[in-house]
Amino acid sequence: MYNEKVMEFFMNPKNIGEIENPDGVGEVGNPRCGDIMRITIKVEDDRLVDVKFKTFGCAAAIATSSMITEMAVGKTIKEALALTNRSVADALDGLPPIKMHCSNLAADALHAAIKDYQEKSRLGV
Amino acid sequence: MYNEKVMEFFMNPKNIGEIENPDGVGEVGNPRCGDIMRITIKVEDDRLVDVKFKTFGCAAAIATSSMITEMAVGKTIKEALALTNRSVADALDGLPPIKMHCSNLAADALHAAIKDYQEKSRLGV
Amino acid sequence: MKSIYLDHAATTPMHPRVLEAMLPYLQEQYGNPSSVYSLAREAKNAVEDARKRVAQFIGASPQEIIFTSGGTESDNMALWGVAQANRGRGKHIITTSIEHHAVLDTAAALEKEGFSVTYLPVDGYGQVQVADLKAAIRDDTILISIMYANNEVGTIQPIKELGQVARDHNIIFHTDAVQAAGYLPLDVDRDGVDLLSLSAHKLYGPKGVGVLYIRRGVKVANLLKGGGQERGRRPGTENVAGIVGLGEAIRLCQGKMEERVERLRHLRDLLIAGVLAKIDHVRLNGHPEKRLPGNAHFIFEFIEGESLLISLDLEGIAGSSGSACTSGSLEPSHVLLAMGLPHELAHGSLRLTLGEENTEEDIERVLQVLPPIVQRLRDMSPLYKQRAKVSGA
Amino acid sequence: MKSIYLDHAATTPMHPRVLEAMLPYLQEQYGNPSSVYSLAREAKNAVEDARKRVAQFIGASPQEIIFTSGGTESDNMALWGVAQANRGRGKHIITTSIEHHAVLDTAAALEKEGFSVTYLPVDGYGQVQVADLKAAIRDDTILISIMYANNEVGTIQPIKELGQVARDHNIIFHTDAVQAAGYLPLDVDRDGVDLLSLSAHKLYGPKGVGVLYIRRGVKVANLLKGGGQERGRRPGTENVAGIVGLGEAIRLCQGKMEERVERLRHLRDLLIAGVLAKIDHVRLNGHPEKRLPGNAHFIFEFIEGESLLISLDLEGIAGSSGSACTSGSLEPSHVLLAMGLPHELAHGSLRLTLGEENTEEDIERVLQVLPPIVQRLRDMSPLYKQRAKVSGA
Ligand SMILES: Cc1ncc(COP(=O)(O)O)c(C=O)c1O
Ligand SMILES: Cc1ncc(COP(=O)(O)O)c(C=O)c1O
Repeated sequence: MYNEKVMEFFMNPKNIGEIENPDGVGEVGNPRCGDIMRITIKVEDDRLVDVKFKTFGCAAAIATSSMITEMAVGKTIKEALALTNRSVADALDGLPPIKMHCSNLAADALHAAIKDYQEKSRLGV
Repeated sequence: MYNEKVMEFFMNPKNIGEIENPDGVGEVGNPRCGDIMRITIKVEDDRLVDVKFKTFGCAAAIATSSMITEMAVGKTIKEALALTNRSVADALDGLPPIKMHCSNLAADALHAAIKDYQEKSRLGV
Repeated sequence: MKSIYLDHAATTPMHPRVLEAMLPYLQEQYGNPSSVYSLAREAKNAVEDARKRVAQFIGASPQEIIFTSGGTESDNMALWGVAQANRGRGKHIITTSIEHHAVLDTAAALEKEGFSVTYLPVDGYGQVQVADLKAAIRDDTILISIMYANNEVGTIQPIKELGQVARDHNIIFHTDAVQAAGYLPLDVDRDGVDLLSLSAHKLYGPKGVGVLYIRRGVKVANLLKGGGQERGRRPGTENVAGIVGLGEAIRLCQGKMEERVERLRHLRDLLIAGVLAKIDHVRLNGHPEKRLPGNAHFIFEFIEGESLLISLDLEGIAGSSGSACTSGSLEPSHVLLAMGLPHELAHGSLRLTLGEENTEEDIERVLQVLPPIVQRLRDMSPLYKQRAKVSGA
Repeated sequence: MKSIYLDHAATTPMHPRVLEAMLPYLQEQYGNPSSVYSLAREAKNAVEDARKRVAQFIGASPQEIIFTSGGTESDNMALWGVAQANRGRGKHIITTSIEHHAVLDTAAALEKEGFSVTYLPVDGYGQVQVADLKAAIRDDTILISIMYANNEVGTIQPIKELGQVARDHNIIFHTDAVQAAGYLPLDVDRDGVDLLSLSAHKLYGPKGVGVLYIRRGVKVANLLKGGGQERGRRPGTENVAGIVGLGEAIRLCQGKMEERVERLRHLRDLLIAGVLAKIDHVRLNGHPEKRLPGNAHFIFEFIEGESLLISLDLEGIAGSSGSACTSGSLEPSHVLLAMGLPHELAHGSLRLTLGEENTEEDIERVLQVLPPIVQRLRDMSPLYKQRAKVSGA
């Protein structure tokens, strides 16, 4: 069902966990649909210096979560915002069609975390 | 499909042919239905002394024709009229259900021959 | 690594003797049973022997047995065929909310054709209440279809009582016995069953062969139209080898049913007890006693079923997160939802269904492998800490 | 006595390599293709490989191939499914009077549901006229279904021309290629075919497996309802071994099609020439050239087909008196009647259909055995002398 790269990221995901006192938190999905992703980020000088995830979901959801954290770390906010769900799937050499829409939310979660960070900064929290 | 007795009567039928100058001729069936039996009889002292058949039809039709000729020979007219399609089938140890109605006409053919004989006698032909 | 197959509710390995019985019909005995020559006769006899065997297995007579292409076709023919042939008498059908999709989707198609369908609810264990059935019956009810045992959670229905209600009201009663067959004694007269579906590949027979039992006198329209095979009720050249395999599979599982069931039940109870002891935040679904002897069905809170399955597969253990045919989809099981489970829990199910080849060692292995997998996935889950804290507090 | 099988149009022996290809899926590769674990994946891959092979065989793409339980189900699904899904566009269907019962009986069922069906006539050779098709088309025609080659008399239809007419009028075109497959090159694009039926057991594959090709974009309602197998178009656990067998059978017959066809044609021509030379009052039915390479179909005047068949069987020769499924019945063939034969002649038919195992010796043997049998039956026939005299006069 899944290709080797997806399986690798599912079995050995990087950046699991939650950053303590994160600069931004993004959570997407909902348990009714079978997928929840929670991404926490640390930002320094407009750059993502740490990105962690927690995911309730299928292998695709876990692999994409892990992949986005790897892709995002070190990127500027602007670069990170340019990451899409599609680019995550591509980086994993593709996902089964049925998983493309439903479990491929990692970029959304990252963007939500960035948005949260931006809101907080704007409010000067 | 057919039992051994039917097959025996189909493969080695007795009394095939047509009696020359018969005392009675009976023909039943019709080629549209796939079965025609023609029975010719010779009668002496109210007794069937010779019975022959010709049949266009399936193995059951041929076997029943042959059987009725064997059953009828030597019988009085009255005894012969008591023979039924059912008794022919029984004498053959049974026929496949689908053949019971359609190909089991031998007694009818015999009765038709007897009737022909009786008509002729009555008319003094 | 030895692989351990725990998905017998999805399909079973074929018994070697089933294959042996089939082989002649995949080789020299290739006759078309409808032909008249000797070769055909042997094929025909083989089909008729299988028919007798199936009839005897469920207490029917051979003329009441029709061979189909599987449980799905049998279920379709039962519902659609009864509906079409009896629509003059009424257009109401009763079934349950936990049927296999072969029944549910046929019922839905009939709704589009103007039939009205009542889907009976089930309790938390997945059981239909006799009182609910009684209450649902209307003057225009023509068919009741209730499965014998559920394919996901394994719950067994009180078929005899339900059948009695149908009989009291003179309503045609169909039961999908695809999962029950081979584990529970079937007797169409005792159970008041008018139509019954079976599928060979669930009982160590071949895939692509099924049975529909139709009680003599019950009107059922043909689903497929064509040649005169199966006494004019199911056209198409007979799958002779498959039918022979089905007959042999039934012969085999009839042989020592009690012994087999007892052994499975023992293994299953070991598995259930072990899982409940070793893992917390886990629940067993389905009825604690009235369940299929090989069925264990769990919910592991905070994690999702597919990732659990794939992790198990990497350890050589084959299980299911519900019915085989829904595991390609992302919908949570309609059975679990009907039993009242919230969506988030319904996503975390694991069905392990045992069979003939499984041993105590297999169970031990599962009990070793499963807890760390669950833990690993929970450690990744955003739901785990929050909830665990709450429930652990 | 060596037995000689001459009923390949009814069913074929399985090629040993087909069985070989199937065996793993009747043994250790028993996974349910819809599951997620490795075992299932191998089953799934095997099914997909077969699908690709079938697609390539008829010039389609794999997503357009659906596996069914046989030619009958494929034909039913084609007609019923197109009718249901396109009834909004019209309710007129065109087919022919010589189709297999799987088509004719489905058409008849649709007539009861309010569809109107035109049954095209055929000429004395069993061919449909393109002009007749054109004349039958109406504004509300939604489907044309014409078989590629006839199962009784072997006549091949001008499918490409007929398909072109359908295409010109933008009408969905189905062809039952159950008998043609393996003998005639199939190409759905060249032939303008939108749906095409196949059956494995007619081409040295297993019984109980078929194919329906559905061109992308053509709307066809599901015949069976249930699980999501076959991309949601044909539910039911896949008959994996059967599907693999079908794939292998297609691979084999694709290999050296021309050579095989040439050999069959040679044997068939020997048989036909011999019969016509050795027996009088006999006629060959079907088209003299546009006929299936293995098909020889005769009428022996004055005798009836079944008694001929049974006599041949006693000599170890298996033939047919028409289609296999009507030989249990007493009706004369609808195909022969449609070709204009009178009832009495239609009863006297003998179909001998050749296949891979047949040899020149087989033909010689038939040519030895058949004349005395015909003579014996004619000597018993009340029609023989009369007619023979007439025609001999
Ligand atoms: C309860 C039940 N009914 C029907 C079916 C369908 O049977 P099949 O896969 O043989 O079509 C299944 C299995 O898939 C089942 O578990
Ligand atoms: C032309 C034709 N169509 C359809 C069928 C039906 O195929 P099956 O027997 O596989 O259902 C047959 C053979 O019986 C056939 O010859």
